[in-house]
Amino acid sequence: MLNGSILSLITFLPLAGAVILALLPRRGRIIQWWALLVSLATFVATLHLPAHFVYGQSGFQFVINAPWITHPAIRYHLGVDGLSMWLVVLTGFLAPIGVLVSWKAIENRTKEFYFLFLIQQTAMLGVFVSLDLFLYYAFWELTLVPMAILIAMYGRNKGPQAAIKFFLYAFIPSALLLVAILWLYAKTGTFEFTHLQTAIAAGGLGPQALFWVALAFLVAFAVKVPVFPLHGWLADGLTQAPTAMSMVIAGKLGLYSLLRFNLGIFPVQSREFAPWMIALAVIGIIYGALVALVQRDMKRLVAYAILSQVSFVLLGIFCFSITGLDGAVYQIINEGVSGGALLVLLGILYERYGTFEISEYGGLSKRLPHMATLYIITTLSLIGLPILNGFVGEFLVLSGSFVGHHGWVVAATTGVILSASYMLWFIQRVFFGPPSTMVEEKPGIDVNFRELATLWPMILLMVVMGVASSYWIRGIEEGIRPLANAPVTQPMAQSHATSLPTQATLRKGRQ
Amino acid sequence: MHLVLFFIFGGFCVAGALNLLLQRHPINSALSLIVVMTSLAVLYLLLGAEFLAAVQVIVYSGAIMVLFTFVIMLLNAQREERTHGSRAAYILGFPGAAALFAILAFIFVQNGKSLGFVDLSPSTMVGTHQLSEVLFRNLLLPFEVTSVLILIAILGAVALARHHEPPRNQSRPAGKEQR
Amino acid sequence: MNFWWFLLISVLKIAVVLFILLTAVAYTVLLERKVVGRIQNRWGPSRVGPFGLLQPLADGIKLFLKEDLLPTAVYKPLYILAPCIALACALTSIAVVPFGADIKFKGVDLFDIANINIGLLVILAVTSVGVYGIALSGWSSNNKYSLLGALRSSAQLVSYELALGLSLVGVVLRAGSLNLRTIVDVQATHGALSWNIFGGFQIVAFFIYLTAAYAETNRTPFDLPEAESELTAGYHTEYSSMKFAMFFMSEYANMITVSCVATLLFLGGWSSPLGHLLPSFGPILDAIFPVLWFVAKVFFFLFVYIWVRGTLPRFRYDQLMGFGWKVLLPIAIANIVVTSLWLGFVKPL
Amino acid sequence: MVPIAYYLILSAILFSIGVGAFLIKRNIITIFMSIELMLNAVNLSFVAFANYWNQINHQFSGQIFVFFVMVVAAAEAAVGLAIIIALFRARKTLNVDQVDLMKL
Amino acid sequence: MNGSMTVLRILPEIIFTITGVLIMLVDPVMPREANRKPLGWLAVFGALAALVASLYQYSLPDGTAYFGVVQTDAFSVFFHVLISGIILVSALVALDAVHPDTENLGELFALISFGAVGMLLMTSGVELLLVFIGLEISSISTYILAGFRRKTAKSPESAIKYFLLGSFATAFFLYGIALTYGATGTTRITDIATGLATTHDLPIAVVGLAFIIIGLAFKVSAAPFHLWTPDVYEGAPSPIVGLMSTAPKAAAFAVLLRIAYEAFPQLQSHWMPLLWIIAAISMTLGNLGALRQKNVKRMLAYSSIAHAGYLLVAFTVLSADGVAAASFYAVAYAVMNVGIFAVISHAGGYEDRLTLIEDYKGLAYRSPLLGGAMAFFLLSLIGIPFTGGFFGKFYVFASAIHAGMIWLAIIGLINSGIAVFYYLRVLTAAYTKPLDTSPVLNVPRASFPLLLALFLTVSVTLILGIAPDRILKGARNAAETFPILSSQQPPLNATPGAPSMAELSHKP
Repeated sequence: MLNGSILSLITFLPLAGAVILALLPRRGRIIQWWALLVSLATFVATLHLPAHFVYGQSGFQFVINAPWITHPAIRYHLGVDGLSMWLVVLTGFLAPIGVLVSWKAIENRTKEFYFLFLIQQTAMLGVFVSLDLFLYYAFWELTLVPMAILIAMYGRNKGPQAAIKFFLYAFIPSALLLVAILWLYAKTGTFEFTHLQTAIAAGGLGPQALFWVALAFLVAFAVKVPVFPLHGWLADGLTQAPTAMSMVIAGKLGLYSLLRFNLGIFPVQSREFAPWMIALAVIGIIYGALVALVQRDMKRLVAYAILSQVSFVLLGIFCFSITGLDGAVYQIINEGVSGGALLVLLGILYERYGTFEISEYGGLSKRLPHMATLYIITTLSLIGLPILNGFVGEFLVLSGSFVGHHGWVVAATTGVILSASYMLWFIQRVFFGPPSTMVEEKPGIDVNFRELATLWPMILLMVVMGVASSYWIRGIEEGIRPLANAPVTQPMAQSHATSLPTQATLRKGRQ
Repeated sequence: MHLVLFFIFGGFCVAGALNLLLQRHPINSALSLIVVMTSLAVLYLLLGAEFLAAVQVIVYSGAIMVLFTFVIMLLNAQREERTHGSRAAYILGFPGAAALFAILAFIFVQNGKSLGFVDLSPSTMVGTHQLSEVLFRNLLLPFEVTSVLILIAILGAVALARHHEPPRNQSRPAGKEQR
Repeated sequence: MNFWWFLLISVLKIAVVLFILLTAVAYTVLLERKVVGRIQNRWGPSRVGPFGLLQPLADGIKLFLKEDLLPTAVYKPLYILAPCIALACALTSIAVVPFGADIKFKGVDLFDIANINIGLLVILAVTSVGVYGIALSGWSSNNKYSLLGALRSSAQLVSYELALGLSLVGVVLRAGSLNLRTIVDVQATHGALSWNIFGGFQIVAFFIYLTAAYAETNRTPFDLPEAESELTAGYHTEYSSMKFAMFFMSEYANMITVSCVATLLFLGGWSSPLGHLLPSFGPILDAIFPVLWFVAKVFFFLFVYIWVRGTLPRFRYDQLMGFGWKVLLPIAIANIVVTSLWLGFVKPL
Repeated sequence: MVPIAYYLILSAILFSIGVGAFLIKRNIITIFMSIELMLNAVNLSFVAFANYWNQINHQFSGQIFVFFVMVVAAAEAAVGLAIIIALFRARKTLNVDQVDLMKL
Repeated sequence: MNGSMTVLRILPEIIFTITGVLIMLVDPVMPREANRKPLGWLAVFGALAALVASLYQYSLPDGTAYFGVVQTDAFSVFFHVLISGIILVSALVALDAVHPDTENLGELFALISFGAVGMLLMTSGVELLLVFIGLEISSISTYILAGFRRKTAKSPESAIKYFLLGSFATAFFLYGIALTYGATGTTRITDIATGLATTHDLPIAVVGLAFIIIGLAFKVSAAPFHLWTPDVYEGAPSPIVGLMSTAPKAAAFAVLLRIAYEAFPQLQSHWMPLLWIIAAISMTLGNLGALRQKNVKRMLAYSSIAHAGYLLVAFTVLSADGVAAASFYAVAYAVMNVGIFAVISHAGGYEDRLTLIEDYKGLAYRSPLLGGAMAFFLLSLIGIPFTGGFFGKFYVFASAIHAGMIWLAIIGLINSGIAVFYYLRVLTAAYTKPLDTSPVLNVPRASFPLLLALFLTVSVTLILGIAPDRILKGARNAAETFPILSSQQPPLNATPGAPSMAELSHKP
């Protein structure tokens, strides 16, 4: 009974909260508290999903399927599977953290901030749970708006430019995505994910046209990820955005969409793209790491680190092995948790010293030992130290992709090494060595209770995910199995026989 | 006979129109236009539309063009000077008009045969009675609606051309001083 | 109907009518001078010929022989064109005026130059074009008095033409035709009783028409365009000799046309006031009597013109415009409404 | 007998001249007059077509159209000239090239 | 013919006429110093009554009145409702934006009401004569309104440009009618199709149609006939721009639809490519033009050109879907445009205090409500989901793609991508911190009529974006009044489920 409406509840709880928030008075911290309450409630609601998820059952669960617009046939169709469930939970988890981290950072115009923040939550949750392509697209586009406005209004001095850049980068490929969606609809008469899968698997649509449609999907998602040559917005966007937004700006939305829709709807075409994507992924890993190495601004450093990280995920995705895909999804969650934690930490640091220049810092560990500890744990998680979550993901990705693509994987491994070097060097420069003049002058307070409350859950999660990964993996595997090549090493050549649907899609179609 | 009249007055029309185009002073253009309009009235007669011919003279020559000349005099419009913009207009205007004419003339010449000849037999003459029957029965609504149009025109012309009154709140203290 | 007969008779008719009209113009001038003289308690012209009857001739000769001045600053083409337009329009409109009974010779009407279905509209059309003569003369003279006079006259003409046209609608409604002969025929049944002014209940329209027509012809009390005291001579300040004479003639020709139209539309045209009370006097007299009736009625109107001029002072300009728009126009519209109601619900006489 | 096409071609000539004048003339009043010329050209073709259709099926609504066009033209003239007067008061010019506060 | 029914078919027009006449009668009776606001309220209530009357017209059976001159059917009533709604909101906006002391407020509202009569008649007229007169009524009243701000130099300039080019277009429209009449012998839209079937003079009809399209393209400011738009929008008073960029355009689009689909269905092969080209050029020129504008109103003018292009995309589709999409888009565009001009005219005032995009810096700080509304409408113009603009674009492009015109859809979508640039400039300006000298700090508090107007527009935009079903159904019913569309191909969604092979097999 609750299972039937839980997804609607999760998705629209933040929106309802936002509407009420708009009516609250701007007095004291009422607005912050309310936002926190709403986001916590949302998080609690998302926990319902793993609690009631039936493992071992393929297909979508917690489904709601009601007509929305009769003509064209758009349905209000929500549902999660193992792939999206954890992402929903992750989004719910990051929401209260986002509120807490903005607690002090956002002093003015709080109402507008939290209003948009909550709408952003709804949009992101909507992306993860929508199974109607149209509904999905609507949420997908909606994610851009609050993000752009928040970057413009609350970003650093160059906020507006960064916002425009971000918006345009994301919006224009989305237009192509819309064309593709509409074309699919025109040909098949449905927007529904599962129906589309069946229809395309059944053949009848020209392979030539499908190639272009799939490419449109791919480009739209790739920009949002971002994939290597399309990452132009990332550094600026991430640097300018307020912390709560930079936590969610990259990664999971695009990667999830790639997995769900590109691989889900166009299995054949995705395999055609795969060699290119793997190449781009590896280039991205190395390029991102190298560029991160020479950054002077912390946030830009993190931005390129994220580019490197998401490229890793990409590598996992496009090897089409179950292990690799497992690792990819796991890595998406890791990126959310660890990357998020790092950004929170940067935000905390910025609140104290007001700069992201690495060269201004030095020898902080003596003054702020707690903070240094947190930084180090997070960094270790990011560079993939065993028993922390990053290790599991990276390992799965590399081992999963190694089978088919030795050369590329070897190259990617250098990325792992590079990531260790830039992260550790960054820690070294900021926290160790002689204290810089700025650190001398400004006393700086160590982590306070609110910040601890923000960060400890994340640290805890890193450890738990590093140790008890199977708890997550079993759900994920359920979700990604249809996407993978069923026999782990299916020769690529076979998938070029376009008229024959792959086994995976056939299985989907029978449901 | 009719053909001769057509060529005479058609020639007047074209000459007047060209003169409108070529004259540099607005008043000359206005007079050429009056010539065109009056000649058109004669052509209407040749087409069996006597009522329209009279109305053409009354409305166009007698009212609209009077307004034009009136405004030209009121504003003391001068010869138009050649400006930078006019050269561009020549480049655009002549070919545009010529192309337009070419298209129209082409289709009319092509379909000229099927259109036949002007017929002025009594059965095809349109008298005021026949006109009014159509006008006040079949087209009653458009006719009534023109009243709204005219109302708007009056309202707008008055609103636009009226001199500015001094703002009301300023005129009040002045009145007090006089008292 | 033989074409050549038609041509011959038409040319003859035109010649005769033009001659009579121009003579009438000349003698209306004399009449005006005489009557106004008497109203102002003086003699008027009395030296040239018996009772000054040759005065118009003398005036004509004088104007014709005077030097034709062409001021340097004028815009020549229009300056010359303007009086021609004025006179031409004034003379043209008489072409559709029927001045006698419907008698044909060899299939051609004798007592009008052209009998057309929309005669009334033609008169309106031609008079409405006449304004250009005044407007252009004022503008081309390049003189501020002239320009002001011309502006005044165009504004005045446009404003009063509306009331004038509307005042005629009642008449047209009653006759159901725009043909002047039909309009007269409708009024001819019971003599004066069925004249539009009485039997047609168009007395209001009649006065509107008269007022508006006075304004149309720029006559007192609406002679603002040439108000001597403020604008020297208005639009024809710069004109002299024959060109001036043309304006002069056009003004009086217009007066005559207006009188003819008033006669036709309101006073039953050539029909006798006694209607069928008068017996028929044989074909020739039956043809001549209507013409006499017509001339008598026109003369009456001309006299009224002069009478009014001798009696009433001039309007102020804003009064004139206000009167036209705020008084005459509403009354004319009301008249149309009442007339159509009356025609619709009460049997017309 | 005059072919109807002659009238139509005449109207096309007038219309084209009107269009040309609209594009070429620089004085606003003259430009407006060229629009009137275009309307007159249209009227001529209406009347010519009315004659044609009157021969065929006694249908002459073209003439009535002309009547309405005249009414509309009168209304347009009143408004247009009022606008011109307002413009002249504001700008003291009638040249379109000088009416350029706003550039395209 | 039932007498009362006859009147009911033009009921909204009658209401607007009466409103206008009432305003004109009351205006001179009021003392000179009196506040003219009540006249505005009179117009508002008149528009409201007309809106109700238009909605009521849905209950009438389809049919004609006045000897077949007007026709009320789902199509005309749809546009009646739209136009009455626009007038209602515009009157509300004008109520406070125009200073009651300085301007001829009574005349303004009378003109708005009378203009509405013309627009309504354009949508319901099936006699070209009536359409022409309606067009002239709406055009002339907007010419006058454009020049209403006589104290500035720009307003008469915009009026004269609008007037000259508009009359020029009218002449073309009229010539088109004349040629059509010549070729078919009728000016009744419903009879033209039969006339075309038997005509000997098809080329004349083709040229006539081309001229009609040119004339109407001017009126809807589609490129390359758009040159007047930016100047007119810049110079005209803002509350009026909101009106004249929507209502007359919607009416002109209705006429275009009716003429194209009801009168000239046989000539599809001729007008389709023409409209295709116009649509493509309009979108492109409109968006490129908007990119380099600094003035907000000019920018919106170019954007309206682009939107006309999007709308024309749906025209070329030749199906009930396309017409429905066009009608729907007209509604969406009208609502958001009226809304954004409500914000602009309140922020900038009648005197246009805020002209440049920069001037809007900090609007959201000065007045979160206005800033938020502006952002919302801009997002809708961009086409962000859950706004009317999104569904408008969606339906337009969906129908285009369904009809196999993928290139046009791609051009359109690339354009809507470009459009984001300039909309975002305004949006970011509104959300950047104002300087102490920013003119935006003088923006007055939102007044009650404005709040009402914003509430109406925002909620309708949201309804269009979240639950467009009813309105789309209305648009679809409207589309199906055209005989050639009524029994065409089955709707897009044959069955919500796996499509049959037969359906899949018909490829482009």
